[in-house]
Amino acid sequence: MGFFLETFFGGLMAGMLYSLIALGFVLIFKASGVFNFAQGAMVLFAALAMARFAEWVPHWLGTDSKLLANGIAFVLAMACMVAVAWLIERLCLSKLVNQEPIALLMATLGITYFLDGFGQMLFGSDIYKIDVGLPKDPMFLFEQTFPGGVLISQEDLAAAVIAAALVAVLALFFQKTSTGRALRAVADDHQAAQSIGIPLSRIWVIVWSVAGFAALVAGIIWGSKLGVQFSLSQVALKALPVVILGGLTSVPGAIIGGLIIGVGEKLSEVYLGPSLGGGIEIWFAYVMALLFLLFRPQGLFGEKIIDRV
Amino acid sequence: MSVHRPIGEVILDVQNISLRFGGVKALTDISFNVREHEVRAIIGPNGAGKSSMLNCINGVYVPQDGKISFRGQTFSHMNSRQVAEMGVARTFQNLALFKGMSVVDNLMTGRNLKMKTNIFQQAIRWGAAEREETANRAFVEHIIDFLEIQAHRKTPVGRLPYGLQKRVDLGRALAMEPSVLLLDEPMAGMNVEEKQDMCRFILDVNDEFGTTIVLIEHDMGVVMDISDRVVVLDYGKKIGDGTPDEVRANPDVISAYLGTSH
Amino acid sequence: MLDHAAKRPDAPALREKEYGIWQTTSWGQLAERVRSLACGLAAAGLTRGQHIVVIGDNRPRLTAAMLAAQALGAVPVPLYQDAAAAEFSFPINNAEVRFAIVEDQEQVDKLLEVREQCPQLAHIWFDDPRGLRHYAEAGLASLDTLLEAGRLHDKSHPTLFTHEVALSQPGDVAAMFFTSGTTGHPKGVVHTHFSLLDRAAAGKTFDKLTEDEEVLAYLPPAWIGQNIFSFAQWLACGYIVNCPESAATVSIDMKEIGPSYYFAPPRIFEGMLTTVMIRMEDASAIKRALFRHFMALAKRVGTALMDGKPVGVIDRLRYAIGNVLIYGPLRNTLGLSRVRVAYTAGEAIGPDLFSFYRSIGVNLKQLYGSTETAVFVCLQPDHEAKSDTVGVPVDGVQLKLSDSGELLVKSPGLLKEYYKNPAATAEVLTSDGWYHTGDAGFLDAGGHLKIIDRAKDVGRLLGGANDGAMFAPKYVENKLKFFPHIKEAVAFGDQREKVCAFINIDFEAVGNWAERRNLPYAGYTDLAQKPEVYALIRDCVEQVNADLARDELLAGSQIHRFLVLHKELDADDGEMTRTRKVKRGFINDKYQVLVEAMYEGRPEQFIETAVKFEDGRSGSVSATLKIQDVKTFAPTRRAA
Amino acid sequence: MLYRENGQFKTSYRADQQIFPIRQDRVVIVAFLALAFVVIPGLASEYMLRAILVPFLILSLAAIGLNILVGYCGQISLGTGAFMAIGAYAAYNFNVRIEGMPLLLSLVMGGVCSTAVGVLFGIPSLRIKGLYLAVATLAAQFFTDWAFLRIKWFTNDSSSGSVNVSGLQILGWHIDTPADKYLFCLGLVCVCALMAKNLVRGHIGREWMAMRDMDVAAAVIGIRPVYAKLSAFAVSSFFVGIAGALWGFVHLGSWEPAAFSIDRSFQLLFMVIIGGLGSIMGSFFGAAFIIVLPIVLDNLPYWFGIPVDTALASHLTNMVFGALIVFFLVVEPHGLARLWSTAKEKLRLWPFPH
Repeated sequence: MGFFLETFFGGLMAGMLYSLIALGFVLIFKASGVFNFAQGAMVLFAALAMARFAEWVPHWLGTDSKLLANGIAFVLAMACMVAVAWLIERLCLSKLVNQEPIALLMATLGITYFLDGFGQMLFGSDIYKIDVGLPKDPMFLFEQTFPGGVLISQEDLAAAVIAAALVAVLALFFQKTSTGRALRAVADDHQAAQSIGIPLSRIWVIVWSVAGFAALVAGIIWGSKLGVQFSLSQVALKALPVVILGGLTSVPGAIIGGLIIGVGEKLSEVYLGPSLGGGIEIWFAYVMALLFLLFRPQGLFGEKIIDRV
Repeated sequence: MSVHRPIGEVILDVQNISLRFGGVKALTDISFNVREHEVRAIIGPNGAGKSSMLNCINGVYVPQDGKISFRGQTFSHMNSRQVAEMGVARTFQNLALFKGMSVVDNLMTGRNLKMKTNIFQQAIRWGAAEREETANRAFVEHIIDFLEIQAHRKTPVGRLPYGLQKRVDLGRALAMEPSVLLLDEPMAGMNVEEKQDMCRFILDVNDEFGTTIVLIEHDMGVVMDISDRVVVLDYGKKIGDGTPDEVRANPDVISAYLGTSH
Repeated sequence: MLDHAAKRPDAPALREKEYGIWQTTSWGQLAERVRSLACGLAAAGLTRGQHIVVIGDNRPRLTAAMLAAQALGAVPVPLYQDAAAAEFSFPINNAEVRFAIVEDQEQVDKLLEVREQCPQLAHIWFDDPRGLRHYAEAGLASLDTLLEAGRLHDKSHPTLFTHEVALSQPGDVAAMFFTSGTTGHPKGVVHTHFSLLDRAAAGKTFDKLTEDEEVLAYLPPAWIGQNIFSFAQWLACGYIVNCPESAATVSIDMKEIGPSYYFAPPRIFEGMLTTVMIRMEDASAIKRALFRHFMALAKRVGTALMDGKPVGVIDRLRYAIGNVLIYGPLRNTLGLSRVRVAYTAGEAIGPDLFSFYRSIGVNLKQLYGSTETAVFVCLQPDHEAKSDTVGVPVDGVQLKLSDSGELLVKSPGLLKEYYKNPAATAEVLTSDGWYHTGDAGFLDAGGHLKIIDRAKDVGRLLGGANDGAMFAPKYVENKLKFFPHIKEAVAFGDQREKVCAFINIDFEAVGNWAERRNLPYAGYTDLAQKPEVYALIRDCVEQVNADLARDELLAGSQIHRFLVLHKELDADDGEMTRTRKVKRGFINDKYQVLVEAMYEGRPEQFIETAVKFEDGRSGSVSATLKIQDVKTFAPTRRAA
Repeated sequence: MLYRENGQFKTSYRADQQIFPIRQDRVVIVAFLALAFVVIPGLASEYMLRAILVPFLILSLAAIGLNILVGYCGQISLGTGAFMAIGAYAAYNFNVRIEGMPLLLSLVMGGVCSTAVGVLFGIPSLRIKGLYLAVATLAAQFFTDWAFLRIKWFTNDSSSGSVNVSGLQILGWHIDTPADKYLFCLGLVCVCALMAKNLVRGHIGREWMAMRDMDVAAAVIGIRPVYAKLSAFAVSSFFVGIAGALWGFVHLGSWEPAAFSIDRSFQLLFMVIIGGLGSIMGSFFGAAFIIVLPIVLDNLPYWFGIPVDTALASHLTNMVFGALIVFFLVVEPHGLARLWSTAKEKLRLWPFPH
């Protein structure tokens, strides 16, 4: 039982991170109808930036305060992400308005390649570590409920908390701020939004920046767990099933989807894995999502599409 | 019309069709029938549910209640393929042509039901497949000739002016050699001249091939001229049915049309 | 025809583009069809000497019908398919026609319209049944039924066809053509088998035509020219006649077929050139530069090559390059790549227009002839084509000039008579067999005939600066019409002190020109009166004047004032003949006010004119037309 | 400019419907084939054949397959690599498990197996549209990656997990020199390409395009979405499968699942985009472009004598790829094929612009 719970919680933690990345997808898809394949690349890019700036800042400023270094690095990294967002809007999205979604998807594939190359060229392609001082040592819960209790990595927990916080923040941002409302308007109907004078291009820059922010946070967390390296961009591939499971257009969908996938993955790995020869988590999430889609093509929370003639 | 057509017995019979999208009632309890060889019009203001009606008939939408019987067989809902096989063809209000293809190819798609060779024969494209292609091409060419679009045969439909695209749309339907032809606002957005041409074509079709025609239009004038019987819809309900003159006299119809600036 | 069928039954005789491909009829099939048709007609009561009208575009089955009629010794009378119904009634009555074979619903409708006036018109057969299903009129049937009847009749009377064919003599009447007379009723020109075939043969030998020539038949078959080229000569040579799919696709079909033997009146060539010029104007700068450069070269070299004059090696080389870059592609897009011999006739052709085609390597030549002479009177031999002459007499033709300077012709191809019109016949046909062409002209040193104008049109200026100077309106008009922006022109000046002209802008060309200068206009009338357009036209006119000034004979004909007409001159309004020749007299009367205004030197003049629209309705156009003066030039002696 | 179309009139539909209706085109294509079959094997260097031409041919075939699915039927797939893998491993298994299995047959069987799986993974396309489908196809990719890595049976229990075939021969023709390999691939690719062309210009092809352009209308004129889509998946994966088998057998000789990773899928997708969606010819262009470009980019510095370390070079290549994809999508969504055809049009109309 304890073991089950352990894996379960482990799953939740991982799921939180998936949701974090999935969030990036959903935001962008809602606002610009683009299925942003480049989210993973953005995570990598952000993480690289973060890691390297954290390294360089001390040399530049001669300070050795880790907090300061991380702080500045974070700001700089965020700046990079905004720049990226801006460039993407300028050079790509604005040119592809009203193209069919597939074309946009492919465009983001292009962006993925570009960012991968560009990021590694700027920041190097070795393995770097990010240390934002997340607590590393494990902790035990429910020791009284059953023997041995449940072992949980504090890092994961912290990550989960941060993720949750971020989600909350975003939710607020969407509900309360005027920009947020504008975003929702755009998401509902481009033309209409434009007609009431919402500047699409600005909105898109913002959305991509926000997505960049999500990517940065995700990047930091993953980075501090596994170290920053190219494989990080593959993490995004993990988040795809989350998105389709949750529904491309729904923030809560992303969260719940993330958790489901996270948990499902871990459990399957532990309980089915051995019998199937292990390593099944690469595809399990996808097959789950796929099977799910067969019954609900628009995902958990996605809207149904009625085509008119 | 000067030309007299032998109007036959009922071929298509729509019984108490109701259609809802979620809460929205598109059609409520619509019934009417279509006789062989006649030109039957469905008119009504915008959003009266005219197109939805057609979509129910050829299986794009599935009505919640009601039956449709065609040549005696009765269906609770139609399946597009069956409908096509039973010889019902249809054109679309806002052109649904295959933009990526040439005029000829668009018409050829209309022949797909007639083309039987399997995928392997086509891959080799020798003998049967070739012969089939040629035979159907010949048929399609007759339609091209009929619609007088020879000059545009090989142009991608996307490049044609609207009026001609409408013709191609009609052509694609004709390529199916339909016994019943559903026309969804065939004259929408056309200038007077184009409308006249279209009318001529519609009557010629009905006349040369004896095709039964069901057409939707909100241009009253045209409809009254060319159709034998008219159904009037408003807000998803049937408010009139009969010969053009009867309909013209019908108070509900008048009010409905005055109500909606037509 | 029959011996073609006998010799090479499988060789293609006719091709028609229908249903997207060129449906071919071999001589064998043709013979078969003609036989059935003939028998059918016979069964229907068509007998030797009777007339039968054929109305429609060039369609194989109509051609076959004409042959069938001739086989029976009957006389086919082709009429213009674009004529209004009313215009049919005279010829039909005049020739007591009882039978008609027509193309489609349109023609049937017209005939039915005039049926009251022509009660004797008993049978009408149509080629294309579309839309005719519900016509219940008596005597109306489709060609297929006729063919069917024919086959049956043939079975019952197997010898009839051969017998009838054997009966006909060269001297028998082959066909009758109604001349679109510029005045009064059209006259039926009667031609015998001999006259037509002899001329056809003459033309054949003259240009060494073979049975492999490809010909595109796209002009009204009722016009003698088309008839000779796609009927008489077709029979004489046995080459292949191709019928385009529809009026809209002629240029496409022309490009596909690439005729090797081509005949067209100047306006067709003019139209082609205009479109070339327009399309070039949209081309990129480089292309335009290339085009200009090589056209200049062609003007120098190409024409010389055509005329077989010696040309330097370098020039030959450069011309070859030009041929790859410009001339070849040009010929290709115009559908003239394969042309061996091309003729133009009907009216004088603009010199630049003429040399344009020759310079890009199209062997364009002129011929002289008319309905009455079965076309071939004079032909230009290869290498000897000049724009201002019409060539040397074909063998069998004698020419002489009457003292009034009118040209007289004696040739085997002369008409037999004007049908039921001995007066008219006597007028043109002298007892000793000379035909009055009514053209003024003379033979130049090289023995080439040079036509100046219609004899009756050639006038003299009266009073003013150059009193008594010769004035050849057509000559001036043609010069004007060469400019792509000018569609028609009418020059006045006979018995007046100076020359003035009406101009008809070419709507397509000028409209295009206006759009590229984004100059907004509301329609033809509006565009015509734009000051910019006037400026444009004035340049053209002044160039013409400069040109005329160089010719001491015609220096007096320089244009002093002009106006741009507010409507296009149109055959439907009787301003032109069906062959689009301007009826100067008629226009003079119709637009009296304008003419006066021009001579009285008013700056502008209001006018309202009635017009007939395509669909037969009629309305009126009115406008206030500006009149402008043009710079003229002192006569300059041409360096000898 | 070089076209002379006068007198090229068609007297039968057969003539009108041939692949190259214009005589000049036919001449060019024949000349080109002659060059490819006769001249190149003689002249091209070993490296040229091995490292450029053979991969080019094989990937062209794969691209054709993908193009049928994406370009003609409008069903996006990100799992092409998977189907190549299936083709390769299936062919391998037929080859090693069945004694004296003829090479061609095992290749074709590779294609057939991949077809079967393709149809299986195509089923979702009946319910799922567009982006959802795109992601769904990734399932295929990851599943096969895993399967061929973990399930020993597929790799014939080879210890290293990598498999290898050798001693290719058909009817006594030993395919070992690069030239042989090249000719073999060329032949096979030409045949497949012709078949593909025939399909897309036949009525099945029209059904695919109809589904792509306007699926509701397609259904109304009696096209069955199930049949149209699944047949597209089937045909597509068949060609992809054969390509995969060739890739393994002829090009690599010995390989492991990594050879058919998701990157391969993307690479093919790029070929199709850059080459031109909905064009067989374009598939060749795209393949050529994507294969030649990195080689050029790698060598460019050396030609200019600028030393660049390989890592940087690969990053650069990535960037250029990415940029190009976006560039093409923005500037010419129909890819090289469209550029080609417009150029051709211009030549036909020369000297006129339109």
